[in-house]
Amino acid sequence: MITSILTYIFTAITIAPIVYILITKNVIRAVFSLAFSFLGLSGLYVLLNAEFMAVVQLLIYAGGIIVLMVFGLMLTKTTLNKGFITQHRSLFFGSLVSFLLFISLAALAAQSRFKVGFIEQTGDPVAQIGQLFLTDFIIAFEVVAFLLLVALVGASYLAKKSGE
Amino acid sequence: MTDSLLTLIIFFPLLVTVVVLFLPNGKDLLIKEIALGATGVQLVLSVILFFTYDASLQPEKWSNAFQFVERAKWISLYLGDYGWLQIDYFVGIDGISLLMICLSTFLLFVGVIASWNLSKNVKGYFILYLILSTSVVGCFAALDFFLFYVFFEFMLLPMFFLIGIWGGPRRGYASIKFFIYTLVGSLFILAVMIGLYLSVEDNSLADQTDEVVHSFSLVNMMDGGYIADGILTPGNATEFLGMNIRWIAFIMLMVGFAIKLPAVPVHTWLPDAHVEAPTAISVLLAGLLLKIGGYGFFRIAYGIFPDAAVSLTYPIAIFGMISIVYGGLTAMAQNDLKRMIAYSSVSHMGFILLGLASFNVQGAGGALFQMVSHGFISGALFILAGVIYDRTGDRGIANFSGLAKTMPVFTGFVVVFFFASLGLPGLSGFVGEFLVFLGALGSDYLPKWIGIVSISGIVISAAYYLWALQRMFFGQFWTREKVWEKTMYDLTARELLLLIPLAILVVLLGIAPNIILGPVNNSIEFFVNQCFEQSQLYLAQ
Amino acid sequence: MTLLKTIWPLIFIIPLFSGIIGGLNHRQSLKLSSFGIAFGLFLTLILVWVLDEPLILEWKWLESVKFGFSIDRLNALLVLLVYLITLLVQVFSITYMEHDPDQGRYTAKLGFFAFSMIGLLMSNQLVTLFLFWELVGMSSYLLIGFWYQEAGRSKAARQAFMINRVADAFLLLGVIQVFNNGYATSFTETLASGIQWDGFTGICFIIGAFGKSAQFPFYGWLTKAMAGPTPVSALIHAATMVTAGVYLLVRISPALMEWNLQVIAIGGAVTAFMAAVAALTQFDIKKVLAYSTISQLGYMILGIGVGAYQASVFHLWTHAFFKAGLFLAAGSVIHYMHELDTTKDPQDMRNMGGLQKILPVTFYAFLICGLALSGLPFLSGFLSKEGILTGSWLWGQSTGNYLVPILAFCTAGLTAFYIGRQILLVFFGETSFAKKMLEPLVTIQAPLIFLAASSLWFWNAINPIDPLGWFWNGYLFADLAATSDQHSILGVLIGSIVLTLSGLGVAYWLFRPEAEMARGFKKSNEPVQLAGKISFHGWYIEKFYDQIVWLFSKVVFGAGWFDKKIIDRFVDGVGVTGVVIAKVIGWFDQNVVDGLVNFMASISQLIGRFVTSFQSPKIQIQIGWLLLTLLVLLLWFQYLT
Amino acid sequence: MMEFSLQQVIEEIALLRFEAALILGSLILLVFGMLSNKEVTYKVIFSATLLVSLFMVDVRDIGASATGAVSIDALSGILKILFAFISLWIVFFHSRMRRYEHYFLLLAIVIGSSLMLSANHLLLFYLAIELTSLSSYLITGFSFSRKGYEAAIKYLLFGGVSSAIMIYGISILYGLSGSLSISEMVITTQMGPLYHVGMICLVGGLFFKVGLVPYHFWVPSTYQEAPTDGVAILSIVPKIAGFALLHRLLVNFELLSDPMYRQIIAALGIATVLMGTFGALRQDNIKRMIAYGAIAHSGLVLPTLLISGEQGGLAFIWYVTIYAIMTMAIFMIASMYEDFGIKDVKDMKGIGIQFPIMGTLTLLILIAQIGLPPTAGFTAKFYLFSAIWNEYQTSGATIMLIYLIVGLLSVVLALFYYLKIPFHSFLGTAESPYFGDFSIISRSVVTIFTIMVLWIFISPEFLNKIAFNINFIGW
Amino acid sequence: MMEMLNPTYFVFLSLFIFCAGIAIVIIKRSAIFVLIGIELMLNAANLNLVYFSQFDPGMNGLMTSVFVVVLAAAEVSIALAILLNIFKHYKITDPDELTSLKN
Repeated sequence: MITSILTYIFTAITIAPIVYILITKNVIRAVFSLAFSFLGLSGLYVLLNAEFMAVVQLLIYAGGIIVLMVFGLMLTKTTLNKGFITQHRSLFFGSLVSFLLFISLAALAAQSRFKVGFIEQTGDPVAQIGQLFLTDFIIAFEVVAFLLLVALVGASYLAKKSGE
Repeated sequence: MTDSLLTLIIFFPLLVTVVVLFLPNGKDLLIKEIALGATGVQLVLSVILFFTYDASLQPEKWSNAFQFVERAKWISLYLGDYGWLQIDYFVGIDGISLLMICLSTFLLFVGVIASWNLSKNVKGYFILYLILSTSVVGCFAALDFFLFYVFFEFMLLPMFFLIGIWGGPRRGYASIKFFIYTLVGSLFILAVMIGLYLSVEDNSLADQTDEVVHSFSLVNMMDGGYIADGILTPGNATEFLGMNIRWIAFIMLMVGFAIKLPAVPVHTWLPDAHVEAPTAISVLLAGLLLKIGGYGFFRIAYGIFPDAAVSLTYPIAIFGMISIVYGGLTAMAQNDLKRMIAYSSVSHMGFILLGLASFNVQGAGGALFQMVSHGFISGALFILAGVIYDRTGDRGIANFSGLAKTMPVFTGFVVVFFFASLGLPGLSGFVGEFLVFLGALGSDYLPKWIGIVSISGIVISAAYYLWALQRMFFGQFWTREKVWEKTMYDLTARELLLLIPLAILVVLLGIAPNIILGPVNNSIEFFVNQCFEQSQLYLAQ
Repeated sequence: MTLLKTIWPLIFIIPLFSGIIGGLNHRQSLKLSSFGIAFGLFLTLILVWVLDEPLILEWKWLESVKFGFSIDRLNALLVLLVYLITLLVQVFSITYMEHDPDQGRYTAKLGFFAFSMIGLLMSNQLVTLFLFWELVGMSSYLLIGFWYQEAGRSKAARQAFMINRVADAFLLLGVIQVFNNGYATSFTETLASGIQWDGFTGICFIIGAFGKSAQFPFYGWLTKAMAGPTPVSALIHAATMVTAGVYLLVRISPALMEWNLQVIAIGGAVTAFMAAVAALTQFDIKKVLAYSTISQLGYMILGIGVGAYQASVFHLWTHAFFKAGLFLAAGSVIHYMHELDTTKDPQDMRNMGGLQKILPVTFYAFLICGLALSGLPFLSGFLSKEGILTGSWLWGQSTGNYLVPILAFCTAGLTAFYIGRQILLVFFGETSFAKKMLEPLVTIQAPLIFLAASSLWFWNAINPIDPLGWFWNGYLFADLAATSDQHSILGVLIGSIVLTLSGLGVAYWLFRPEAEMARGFKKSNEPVQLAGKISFHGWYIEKFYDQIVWLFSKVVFGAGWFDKKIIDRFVDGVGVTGVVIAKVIGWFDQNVVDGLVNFMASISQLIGRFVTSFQSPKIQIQIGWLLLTLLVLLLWFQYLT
Repeated sequence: MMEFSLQQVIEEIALLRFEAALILGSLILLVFGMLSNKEVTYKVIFSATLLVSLFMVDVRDIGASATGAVSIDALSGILKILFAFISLWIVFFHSRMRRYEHYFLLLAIVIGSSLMLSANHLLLFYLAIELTSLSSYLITGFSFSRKGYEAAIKYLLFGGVSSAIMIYGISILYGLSGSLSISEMVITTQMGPLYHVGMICLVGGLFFKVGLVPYHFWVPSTYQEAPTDGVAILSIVPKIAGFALLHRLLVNFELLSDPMYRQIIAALGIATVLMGTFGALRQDNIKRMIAYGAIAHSGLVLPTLLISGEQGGLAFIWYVTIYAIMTMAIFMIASMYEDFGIKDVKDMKGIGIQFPIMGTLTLLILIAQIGLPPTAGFTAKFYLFSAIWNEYQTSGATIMLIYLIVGLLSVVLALFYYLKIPFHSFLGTAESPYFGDFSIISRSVVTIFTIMVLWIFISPEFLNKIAFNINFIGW
Repeated sequence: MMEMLNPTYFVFLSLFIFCAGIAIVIIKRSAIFVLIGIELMLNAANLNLVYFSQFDPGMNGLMTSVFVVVLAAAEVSIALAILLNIFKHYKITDPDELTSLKN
């Protein structure tokens, strides 16, 4: 029961900022409301037995990506009087497409049967995750490491060029 | 030596091309000499071919009708449900291709001399030229449809550039037009080729005997090696637009080759291409490339679809007749000497259609002879037109008058070749026309009036040639631009060197046509008989 | 036989050689080649002498077509004639062409002509005949257009050749018919087989022969042929080439059907009459002779048609002499007219008159030959014409068709009249040229004298009124003499003499020097009344040709236009290719390079623009399209599964 | 919980030794890059890495790792060889002072692509695609021009959305099946229609990689603006890998047995061919035109995936090999013209006359691109069309016939846009002569490619053997 | 741990987030907004993965979502690096004003 209530609360925390982002034209506000949304999402993750993921969400998204975006905004701010206000375009087209997608996907989802069957969790999930990183997901782990290296090298090189 | 003689003839210029490719840019004269040598070797080899050809061979089937046969597996591919696909390097000649090859090598040799004055990008020119010579000869020798098609396509691009780069002021237009027309024609041929290869079976070279082997061998196609239910197998009742599929295929081939030939009404690329092409290329265009259309009729359209050919003699003959008369009439309306000659080619190529349509030995022999003779005559005519163009940069018939005064020798040659082209007996042009008329009027398949109307072609051709002669060469000496009067000198030694052999050949063939028709007579007879027998066989199915 | 086989090729080839040799040597070419021709003449005499059995030579030309010659008495004699006239003409030309820088070319062409003509006469196979037939036509073309720098002459040459070519096409058709119908393909075999050809084939041959022999409706070319040098006219367009048609018909007449022969007879008669009428009013000295030639050829053709081909051959023979004589004489007149006064047209009879005193030898030669033409007794022309008239009369009697004999007789009278007129107008009356000139060199005189002399009867027959008494008759037609009996009939004899005399008389009455018409002649113009106009314009045959040519040219330019505007565009307009070319035509002239881009753009205008319209440069629109497509796919799935 | 074993890890790494070698090489490159300033050093290490890794491939080494993350078949072995072989030629591009990062990223693309070939787990699949994508975005930006950055950001945004859609699809599939392993995922019809959504989204990610409609939007601008050697890699390696992976998906999920999928995929393929062909007609920029041509090529490779049996596999191997060779050649040529400052077709006037050999090589390569004899491009198209025709004959699906017709049409139209280049370069007249000359190395390399293209046409046995030696079971 | 929530609840929730991301990507003019949209789409996927991972003993979904987050970060960093350059050259960051690459 509590879980349900918490779920609804966190859902609200997630959805409300998203709706605000949809409406607002202010970029900086949108970025910060995105942080709130992520907060709600990590709450949901906790409810879904994914504490590790909730932490990651908070650390990387709220702590990393959002900050990165804010920095980006600062560095590319055009003019003061224009501020962080942006415009909407293809409003009708965009809403139509996304709305229709939502409707049709929802209709399909309602007919679908997902593979849900409760299983008993054994042991510490976080420890399990750590183990998985180095066993089943060792390849992915190494690949993502290399990927980050690539991103690092490339992005820094590009950024260096922009500084020149 | 004779084992690989054909291959040598075909690929020798290509070998030389590689040599030329690595020569430095400046050595124009050397390149010309090399090209001359290469085509000269080709010519000598083809003369050897001519004399070692066994004229007495009397084949019973197409499979033993060819000499100097070389065959090697090229591409062999397993296509699952379809069995094996087999492409061979398969060359060989019978009388028909023998003559065509000899004609080609001769004209290619002449063409090199004709382009001796060239100074713009000599290396590129001769590389293209040599590639062209390989593909032309290869086309005439190929007995594998795929190989034929490859050579056929291969011709397109060198020609495109030879016209497009070294041509006259409207070369871009002409080359594109040439390219597009020929390409469209070749697409028709491609479609039929694929249909044919799906419908035939040929196990002669295959290791796998338990599977169906589809091969592109023309010989097998001509001998009727069809599988039971192929799309183009005789007796297949598939209809399209109310016509049997074989008929459709034949018509597609006819259209494809008629564009190359060219026959009215798909001839309009020819005048433009001729007018814009440089002299030597005009010579080749008229002398060889058109003949590939005619050769295609012989070897492919008639050889493989005799049943359709027999049934469609009437329209083919009518198109031939229209080409003869209409081409002549349009030639008369031209103001450009080269254009006139080009249209006269259209007219003369009509004889090939008419001769083939008559479906007898005389007609076929006439068509073949016409191809050879037109090769020489039109070659010479384009060289002559090129002479004036060299001197003045103009070819307008109305821009000159009385050239006989300043250029008597030139005029003499013009008279000889004009008369040869208008079919004066004693010169080679007459023989082909005579045989074609003999065939057309004696044909069991054609009504007389087609032949009779076509005979008016000889009057029309006389009309435009003599009119041009009168306007350009007779009368008081006059040129539109005063400057030209000074540049009007008579033939140079090089031009004489070009024209005298051609003139000798034209006279020789006119007096004694049997020196070339004799050796190939068996082939022509066999061609006609085989077409006839097979058509009866196929039609019965 | 061995002798024959040795000299035959020589006879055949000598003219060609003498032509080539003559052609190489510029100044002396005519003289040199004359020796060659003389040698050939000598050989031909031997040939005629020794020839007994026909000699047939054949070899394979094509697999199914033979090439062959035969030499029998008829063509041996005609070859002799060709040699003889050629020699005379060459000798005559030595002076006539003295100042022409192109003498060498002239000689070469003459030699080439003689070669072709001899080949024609010797041909046995029809294909061979056609070959030389065309070569003769070509050499005639070259000789008519000898003075190519004068546009009118080269044009006349072309027209003459074209008219011939039309007829030749029919001849070719006839030859092909013979092949395809399985008839014998040589004269000797045709004669031996006795098979009759079908009428169509016969008509084709007849048209061919009519063309070469300048019969209606082809006779117009002969007047145009007068543009050539006058000796050439004498040789080709009077004595030899034009008789080729006659010769051909003589050869094939056994194979022709009855109605074919009627066509020949009527055609010949009509031509004879028409040409005689046309000759009445001409001003040009050569034109009179040209029409006269046409008329006489009509006689010969007529003779064949009525079955009197012996007489036709005889007339061919005699006509060759006196007409050549007339032409050479006219040539002499023209030559001296030209030397006397270069400003006036040397061929116009209105500028002449009284030349009798200035050119006495020419005058007498012309007189004798002219009277021979008119058919006065004791001259050769009378004899041969008598034979034809008799034949036509007998034919008229047997068929009941008197049109032919009536026309023939009328022509006889008209002939006498126009030649009388010509003689009177040219040689009698006052001369405007004061000085008297000696007639020059032997080269001019000798041929004239020879030809005039040979126009007397006794060279041909002892009996001056019996055409079958021709010396060569027995030689040529020994086997036929018994079957046909065409000795002259008294009525015909008297009738023709009366007509001739009255024709001459009327001519004298009208054109005697003191007569009104003779005096007014010098200032006369083209006739204005209808009959005169018809005559003067040669029955408007040239107008007729012009109409045809006009029509033809319309067709030609129509075709040219059609090709450029319709076919090119139509073909181009079919399919994708077409659009390409059509666009190319539009753009290329301005900008060759952009054309390619442009026409591609136009092909793909609809599709291409549609396609790339998705390719908005705006990234979000692109994403939108992507998502929209996915949406469509989803919906598709939703509804279809 | 899985049994942990070091042995497993080593085995897994052993299966990926090609990628491992490349990663190692790229790290060495990074190290040396910081030490050395000479481009030659980078090039040497780059090529050495590829060469060494070439020896790491063993076609006979087939199998899946114990964790199920990686699975290798003969096809992936062959394609890895092809990748390494083709990428080697990058060093012969004439370049203006490239930094080591450039080569490092090129290697990263190759690594990502070969990982794609080996991926059996959807996570690894996603990671491999993202690795390729991220390196591609970066390489696009490495042209350091205004338009280059513009192309890069567009590429990135488009790619971001595509990958987000793909991972969303993966998540749906995960929800439905409870597994992320391609070979283990069990699909049943009871799952309901959402399964199709997941599948479309997943396949869409690969469509993005190979540039098929509707994921083709990024191709023209990226190809136009990215550094040419980068595009050369980009247009060959990830694309071929994408097709191979797409094939694996289609086979494992048995999508091909569903006529609906066949139809949709074929329809999208036809749309791609048309889009590429008609789009190319309007282009003047050489690289953009080639880009549209590449889109059309993608559309032509697609049907081979729909054709099961040897014919399809053969056509695929042929087409991608020839495509790789001629595309590498055409971009090398494009970069050589770029050195002359030529970016537009219209700038090429008369260059073929001044440099006839170069012009001829260009022409031959373009003929191969069009698919005319005497080039291997013709053979490839020939096999392709034969296979399509056969498929039409056996299945009777009209869409295959349409595919065939559209394919032939694209050949005809390709003639027009590709031949614009030789048309201008030979038939046009230069306003002023071009200064300088093409570097001899680039010329020789292009010559080698041209000879390859001609030689394979004349003697196709070699490729046929390779194609036949692959076990086509499952194709 | 607690009672199972209806799976469609989370699926709908993630679907909403996903579609909202799409709407943002298409509608907003700023590049940052587009990035936000992409992040939302990724988070929608993550939510699904995490939710369904509960029923998977291998925890594949959870692991995947961790990697997705990492990748998202990498992507944003690259995007910003490029954006900085774009800003330097164009003085704008709105992607729909970048229209120099036309057909």
